[in-house]
Amino acid sequence: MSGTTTAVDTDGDRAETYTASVVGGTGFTGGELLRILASHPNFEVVQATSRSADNMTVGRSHPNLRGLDLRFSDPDDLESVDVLFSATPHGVSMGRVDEYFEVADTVVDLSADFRLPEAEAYDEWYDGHESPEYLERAEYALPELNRENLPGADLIAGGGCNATATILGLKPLVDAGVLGPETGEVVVDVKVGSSEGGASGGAASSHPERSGVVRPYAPTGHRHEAEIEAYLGLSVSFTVHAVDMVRGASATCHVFPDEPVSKADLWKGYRGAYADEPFMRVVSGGGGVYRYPEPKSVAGTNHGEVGFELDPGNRRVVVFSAIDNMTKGSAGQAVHAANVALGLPETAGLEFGGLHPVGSP
Amino acid sequence: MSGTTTAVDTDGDRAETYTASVVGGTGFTGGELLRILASHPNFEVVQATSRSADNMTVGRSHPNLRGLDLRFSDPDDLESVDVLFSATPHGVSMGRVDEYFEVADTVVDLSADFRLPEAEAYDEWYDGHESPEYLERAEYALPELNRENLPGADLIAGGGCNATATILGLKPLVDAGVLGPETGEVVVDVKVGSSEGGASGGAASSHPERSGVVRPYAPTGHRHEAEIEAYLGLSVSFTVHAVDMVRGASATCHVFPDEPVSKADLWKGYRGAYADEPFMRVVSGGGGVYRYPEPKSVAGTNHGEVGFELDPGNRRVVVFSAIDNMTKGSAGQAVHAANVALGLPETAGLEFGGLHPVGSP
Amino acid sequence: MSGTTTAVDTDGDRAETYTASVVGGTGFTGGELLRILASHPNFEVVQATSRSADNMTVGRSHPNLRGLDLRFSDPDDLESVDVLFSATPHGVSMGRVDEYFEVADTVVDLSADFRLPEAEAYDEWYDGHESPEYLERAEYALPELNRENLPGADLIAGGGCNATATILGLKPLVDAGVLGPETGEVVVDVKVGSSEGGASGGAASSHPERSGVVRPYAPTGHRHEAEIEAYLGLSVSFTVHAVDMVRGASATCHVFPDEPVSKADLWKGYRGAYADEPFMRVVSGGGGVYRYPEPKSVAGTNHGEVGFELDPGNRRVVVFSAIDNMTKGSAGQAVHAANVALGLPETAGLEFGGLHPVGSP
Amino acid sequence: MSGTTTAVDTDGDRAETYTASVVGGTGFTGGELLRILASHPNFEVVQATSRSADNMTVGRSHPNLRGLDLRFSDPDDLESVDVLFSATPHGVSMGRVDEYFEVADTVVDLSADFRLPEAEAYDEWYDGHESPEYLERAEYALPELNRENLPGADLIAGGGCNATATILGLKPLVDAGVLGPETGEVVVDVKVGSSEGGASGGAASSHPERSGVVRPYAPTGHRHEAEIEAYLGLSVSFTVHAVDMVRGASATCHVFPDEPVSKADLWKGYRGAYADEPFMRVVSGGGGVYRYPEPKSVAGTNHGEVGFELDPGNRRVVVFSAIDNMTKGSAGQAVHAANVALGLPETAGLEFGGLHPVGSP
Amino acid sequence: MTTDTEPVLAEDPITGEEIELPADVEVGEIIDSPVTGTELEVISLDPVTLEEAPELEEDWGE
Amino acid sequence: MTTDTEPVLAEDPITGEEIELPADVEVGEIIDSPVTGTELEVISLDPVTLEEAPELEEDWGE
Ligand SMILES: NC(=O)c1ccc[n+]([C@@H]2O[C@H](COP(=O)([O-])OP(=O)(O)OC[C@H]3O[C@@H](n4cnc5c(N)ncnc54)[C@H](OP(=O)(O)O)[C@@H]3O)[C@@H](O)[C@H]2O)c1
Ligand SMILES: NC(=O)c1ccc[n+]([C@@H]2O[C@H](COP(=O)([O-])OP(=O)(O)OC[C@H]3O[C@@H](n4cnc5c(N)ncnc54)[C@H](OP(=O)(O)O)[C@@H]3O)[C@@H](O)[C@H]2O)c1
Ligand SMILES: NC(=O)c1ccc[n+]([C@@H]2O[C@H](COP(=O)([O-])OP(=O)(O)OC[C@H]3O[C@@H](n4cnc5c(N)ncnc54)[C@H](OP(=O)(O)O)[C@@H]3O)[C@@H](O)[C@H]2O)c1
Ligand SMILES: NC(=O)c1ccc[n+]([C@@H]2O[C@H](COP(=O)([O-])OP(=O)(O)OC[C@H]3O[C@@H](n4cnc5c(N)ncnc54)[C@H](OP(=O)(O)O)[C@@H]3O)[C@@H](O)[C@H]2O)c1
Ligand SMILES: [Zn+2]
Ligand SMILES: [Zn+2]
Repeated sequence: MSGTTTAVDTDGDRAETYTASVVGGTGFTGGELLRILASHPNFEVVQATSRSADNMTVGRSHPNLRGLDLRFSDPDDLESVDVLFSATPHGVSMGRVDEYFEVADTVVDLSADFRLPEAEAYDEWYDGHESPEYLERAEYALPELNRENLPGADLIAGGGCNATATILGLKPLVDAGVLGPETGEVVVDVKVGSSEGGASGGAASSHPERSGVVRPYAPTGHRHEAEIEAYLGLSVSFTVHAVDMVRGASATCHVFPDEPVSKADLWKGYRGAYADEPFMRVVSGGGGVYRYPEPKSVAGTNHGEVGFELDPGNRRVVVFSAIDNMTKGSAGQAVHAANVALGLPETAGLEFGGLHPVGSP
Repeated sequence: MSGTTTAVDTDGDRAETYTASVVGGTGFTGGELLRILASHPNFEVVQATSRSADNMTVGRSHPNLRGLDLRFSDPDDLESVDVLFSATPHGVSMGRVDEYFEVADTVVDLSADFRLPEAEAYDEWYDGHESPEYLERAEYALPELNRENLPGADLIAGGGCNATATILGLKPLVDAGVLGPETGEVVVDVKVGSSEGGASGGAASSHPERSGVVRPYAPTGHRHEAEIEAYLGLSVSFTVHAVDMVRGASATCHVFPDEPVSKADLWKGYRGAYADEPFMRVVSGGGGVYRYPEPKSVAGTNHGEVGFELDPGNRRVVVFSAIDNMTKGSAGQAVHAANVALGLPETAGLEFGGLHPVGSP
Repeated sequence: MSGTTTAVDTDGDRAETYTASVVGGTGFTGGELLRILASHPNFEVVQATSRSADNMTVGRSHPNLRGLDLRFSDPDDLESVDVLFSATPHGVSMGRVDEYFEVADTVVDLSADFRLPEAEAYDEWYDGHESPEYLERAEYALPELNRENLPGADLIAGGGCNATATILGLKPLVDAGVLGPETGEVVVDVKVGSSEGGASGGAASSHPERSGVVRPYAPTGHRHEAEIEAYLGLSVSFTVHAVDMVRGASATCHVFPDEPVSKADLWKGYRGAYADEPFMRVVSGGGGVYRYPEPKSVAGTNHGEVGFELDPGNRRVVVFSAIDNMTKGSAGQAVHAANVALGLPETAGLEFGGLHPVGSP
Repeated sequence: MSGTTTAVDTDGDRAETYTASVVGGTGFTGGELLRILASHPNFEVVQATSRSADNMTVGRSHPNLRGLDLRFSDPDDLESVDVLFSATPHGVSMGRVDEYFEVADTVVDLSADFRLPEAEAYDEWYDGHESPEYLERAEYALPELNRENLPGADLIAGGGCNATATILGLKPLVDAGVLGPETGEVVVDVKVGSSEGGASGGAASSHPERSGVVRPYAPTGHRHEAEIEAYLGLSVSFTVHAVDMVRGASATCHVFPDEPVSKADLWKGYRGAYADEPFMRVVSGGGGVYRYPEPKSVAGTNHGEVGFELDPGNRRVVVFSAIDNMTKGSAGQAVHAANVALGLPETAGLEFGGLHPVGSP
Repeated sequence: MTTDTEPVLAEDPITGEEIELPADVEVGEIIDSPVTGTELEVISLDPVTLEEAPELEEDWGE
Repeated sequence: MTTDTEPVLAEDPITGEEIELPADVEVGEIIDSPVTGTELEVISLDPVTLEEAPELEEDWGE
């Protein structure tokens, strides 16, 4: 197993450098991982795998990585590294996890394979689990939810992007006791961009069919409900729509608290929850064009924005939560969790703050 | 007042022709009215007004109407016509309605000025009403809701686009007794295109700022709630988001019936409600790319699509409703209502069935 | 072979009705043909073929045709019709044309298979021709170019969309003698929408990769050069870019006449060329937002717009030409040509005038 | 005048830190300057001015800068700084340049006010010049063209975005002698995004009108021709189209060399020209989706991509050049030039490498 | 629409309505209901019996 | 950030937190809260008192 190397950085300081590889390097989240790791001060990329583009340059798949001197390798020829990131479709990692631990000390998986704590949940929501013995060992990646358990974790399970947006939006209400398993209906109406579908999209994701849509793509029964239930203890009414953007997931949560809450309460709860979080912002009202959370404001970044509004009668709290599914919703979250796990500065490699104006990010 | 003329159509038949003018002809819905009326077999356009483009050709504002030999006239110089369509911002028609009836037998107003039946509602949701005496006389335009009261009506109030989408989606549930004032929360989460803001948009509707958004633009307190309450008898939790399309309004309604319903019940209710409606389609599940209602499927047309899905536990009904805000949500609805009011074929002038593929319509 | 039926139209007149089928009915241009034919007063659709969706409803592929009571049939089970439209990829029709004439009196082919008059051109630009004996019999569909040869034609070859835009833009200059084979360089820089790639697009046409592009997709050597050369007698420097729209082809032609021309000359030439054309408009300068031809102005219609501007020194004429590739650039052009061939009113079935505003059409 | 401070960076090294302000901070390029400067290791932002948003937070205009603790100040209350960046509309800086030099050692202007070397050119292309005495002192910002004159320059004039794209594309041909003042026509056909119009856009840049366009917005007579002539010595035939993206400028240059060139010649010329340039990439052919330069590949970055293709007969060279107008085309170029002028590492503050996938950037 | 062979009739399994199917449907074929659009599997012929086809989620989803 | 004059302190009317405002704020001026982004009206100076500014809905909406 590869030992942790101690590198000398450009300023002459000594800093930890970890070697890392990415399984699923031609994919969208795999490409995003490579982008982040390649300019991360504490990681050195060793391999990126692909079956379909074996031996091709990484820049051929990801034009933003044309400067990277790296070619895809076969996923069956993994070299020893400190950290192995896997960004494959659901079901792949659960079959290869033993193998992964043979070559790596730490495994960070972006698929759903290790997200749910109970094997039964995989029977209910997926097609069962091949390696249930790893489920207890796995830590959910989202630091805003699970920071205390990440240091030293060696199997990290990246959250689902829609689940992440929802959890970030609702957690402060749960923590404040405004929302709990006994509260009435919680409706979560999600809007997502086309990158959520991955790089291998079919007919529905072709440009002529996918442009300009508001398309109910998961009307009910979306698997991310299971994650939300597992980590917030809430059963939510979940519906996902495809809209015309490439990056972004936006969750609008409609909550009906038992007790009336005030705007000041909400400000206090949300500010309190996220004051020390390096990537979270509360955006709610105000002037100008960008008054509530929206994916454009966080596109390309690891930031999450949350905000809220009250119905005139204070009967309903509407919570808005916006992330970039490729960063905070997957690759960025994964690196953030790895930073915490390895004791690195939390924001290392994730400093990019986004652009304005930006189109459909 | 202009008498109804009897014209000879191209085939040598005799058919009713009504003269019509459009106040607010440079606007988006005004342009759409002109488009529909110009190729309507029973209407002859007399005037289109504009203060800002007085004497300019209509085609200068609306490139699709370059073939129309018509120039804008001053809104203060209205000629006598059979039907006057008004497509001005809220507040204009209520101040000019006496004047309108001096030149026209029938007034069809697309603004909110005559939509609500009670003057008090204008105090609550708007800034009061200048001509409350007209409120009783006004008929709500939506034929699917109010067909029986339209024949002979002389003041017709076009519905709001978001309200129209919502009402079309929920009415079958109300009629079937699945949903009523006593039912629990009804969450209506709406996504709309940029044409809803009209032609005079400010900073937030500039292309760089508006492209690719999922932007909560009416988090709570949207005025269309008043219409829904007035016509469906339901108080709904209403939130509107701007998304990246130009035409289209899509309402996702989350309903929690007291009694369990089945998919067969829902099919029966929706099919029954809309079987005889010339413009309504039930689209729910099935194969291919377009499995639920979406604005792309109805873009440019006067059609509305509704569909539904049930949560696995049958606890929640999710209703999807999609219209084009410029047609079914305003100008098309207005002409449809005028057709009914005047005894013309309902679909006259509204036959266009839409395009595939179409981008952001 | 199916005899021409004589139908009685809704007004009690007698009018010709022709039976028609569409080979390639799941495709984009096939769907557009079905849309046009289904509401065409003189056509009755008999069959639409598909190998992949045999027996499925047409509305499953094309949501705008949900009202059409028609299922796809196998392309090997063609029934007798008056007119057979074929909208298959290049190479299919040349192999089946004998078969087509066994079931139909008139064949209208939208592919490139019969567009070029000389078999040698197929050797040079394509992979040769299987049925060169039909090339002389075929008539190029574009009425603005070839109207006089269409009446009675029984094999009609629809033009390429980029070639159509270019030919419509340059023909008036050729006719006016401003441009000829001896003139210097003619640069044609084309921008097209994603529907041009057809319904079966690969990775490059997925929404995440195709959104927001300005992508040189045919830098040089585009096959439509051959058509332009064949029908205008000009060798042009041709480059095609993919841009973010679904429908539309826009050709910008940069011409350097030997002799100086004036704006008045140009107006005279273009107005003269297209004054009697039911689908052509000259748009050049003026006020408002839409001052030159653009695809948005003609989206969904069979219209073409052309316009021009002169360099300050009158050295260069820039010609702009915009069409919808799905209508004027393919299916609309085909029906227009069929109308002429059969002696029907030219605009029959093609009256839709477009929308404003419209997004990415 | 503010003296250069010597700061201690986070690693304990000593590094230069320069104070800087931005005039026109609410604008698009002003916001981009603030974004870059705020995370630039050698700059400290002192002021950002606005007349319309005086005292408001910078994050209210630019949501990506919400973390920045800065409020707009009045442009009339400029404090002393090392470097003053001005991002105002054409005509403002030429009237205030004396004042600027009273508060700053170095002035970097992004407008056209100091771009052209000759006062006469301002009479011809603009409305004359108020401070022609500064024209000689000004250095054109583009390092790829003018690196040798930038060190120590105290008045730097940022290039026009379309001119920048064109110059970057054609310069290697000029240097290689393939292209010169005597060569025949050079057609430059440009496609740009909506951010090029700045934050104050009118009716034509509203989302409904601007979405999905291919709109000739500068058919002939574009002012950037003057810059290209001044810096490449070429008179080009220049046409600019607005297309549906927010960021990006793409120039397609059609060149007809007197002598035949080969692809190998072109590769040699372009690779040679840009081998040592930190921001330039040659992209020409190859596999995958991104085979030629396109704005998506460089969106958000200071990179420029150039590529080329030959007509079959080697008669024409087509050159493609793509930049982000907000970075390489304005703010990034300005900071790059300031880096060179001040002797800082060229890429400081400009390391962001872009995203994949990205929508309409 | 003219066809050589007459359409066959069947019962829509969701709404119970009578629907028309092409004459050449085969057992195992997936065909969409003209009433609901739902994909139906042909379970038997003579009479034609239909059943809701298992949904191919992955086919469509993101 | 260097400024000639020191920022003034005030209480955010929504959260009660202490916030910094530019030295030159005037009565009647609308200024956004650095905490919540809400637009606040300066009601009085010395000490600076703030109130939520009436929302200009039309300014933004569609
Ligand atoms: N996209 C998102 O927004 C998002 C957000 C959160 C989580 N996720 C999760 O992240 C994972 C990847 O998503 P994605 O969107 O990046 O998918 P993607 O674009 O489809 O990429 C999948 C990658 O996995 C590789 N791959 C597929 N099957 C494999 C196998 N059997 N063995 C090895 N490699 C295999 C593919 O490359 P080759 O075929 O070339 O080998 C490709 O590089 C999924 O589990 C997804 O649920 C995605
Ligand atoms: N857009 C939609 O989707 C939609 C849907 C349903 C209902 N509506 C309602 O329809 C109405 C029009 O909406 P729109 O989107 O078409 O708005 P718009 O594009 O802004 O057009 C407004 C029109 O009214 C004219 N106008 C403004 N003030 C006037 C006055 N005082 N007297 C006479 N004419 C005046 C304007 O032209 P000049 O300034 O040139 O005179 C313009 O032609 C609104 O009440 C809106 O709520 C709109
Ligand atoms: N798209 C445009 O803008 C445009 C413009 C001008 C001309 N054209 C030309 O029009 C033709 C069709 O283009 P498109 O864009 O509509 O393509 P498309 O969307 O890919 O459709 C092709 C159609 O042909 C069918 N098909 C394919 N191979 C076949 C075969 N061997 N036998 C029978 N049917 C076959 C396909 O359906 P099944 O696989 O289900 O049978 C499909 O319905 C092409 O030749 C194209 O060059 C297109
Ligand atoms: N956009 C591009 O892609 C691009 C590319 C290359 C070069 N440029 C050039 O860069 C300059 C700025 O372009 P932009 O797109 O950023 O424009 P913009 O978005 O319209 O911004 C202009 C800025 O200047 C301020 N301003 C206007 N008039 C002023 C005056 N008289 N005194 C002081 N401040 C004034 C405005 O703010 P207040 O009104 O609040 O003071 C605003 O902050 C222009 O000269 C443009 O030609 C732009
Ligand atoms: Zn798009
Ligand atoms: Zn767009």
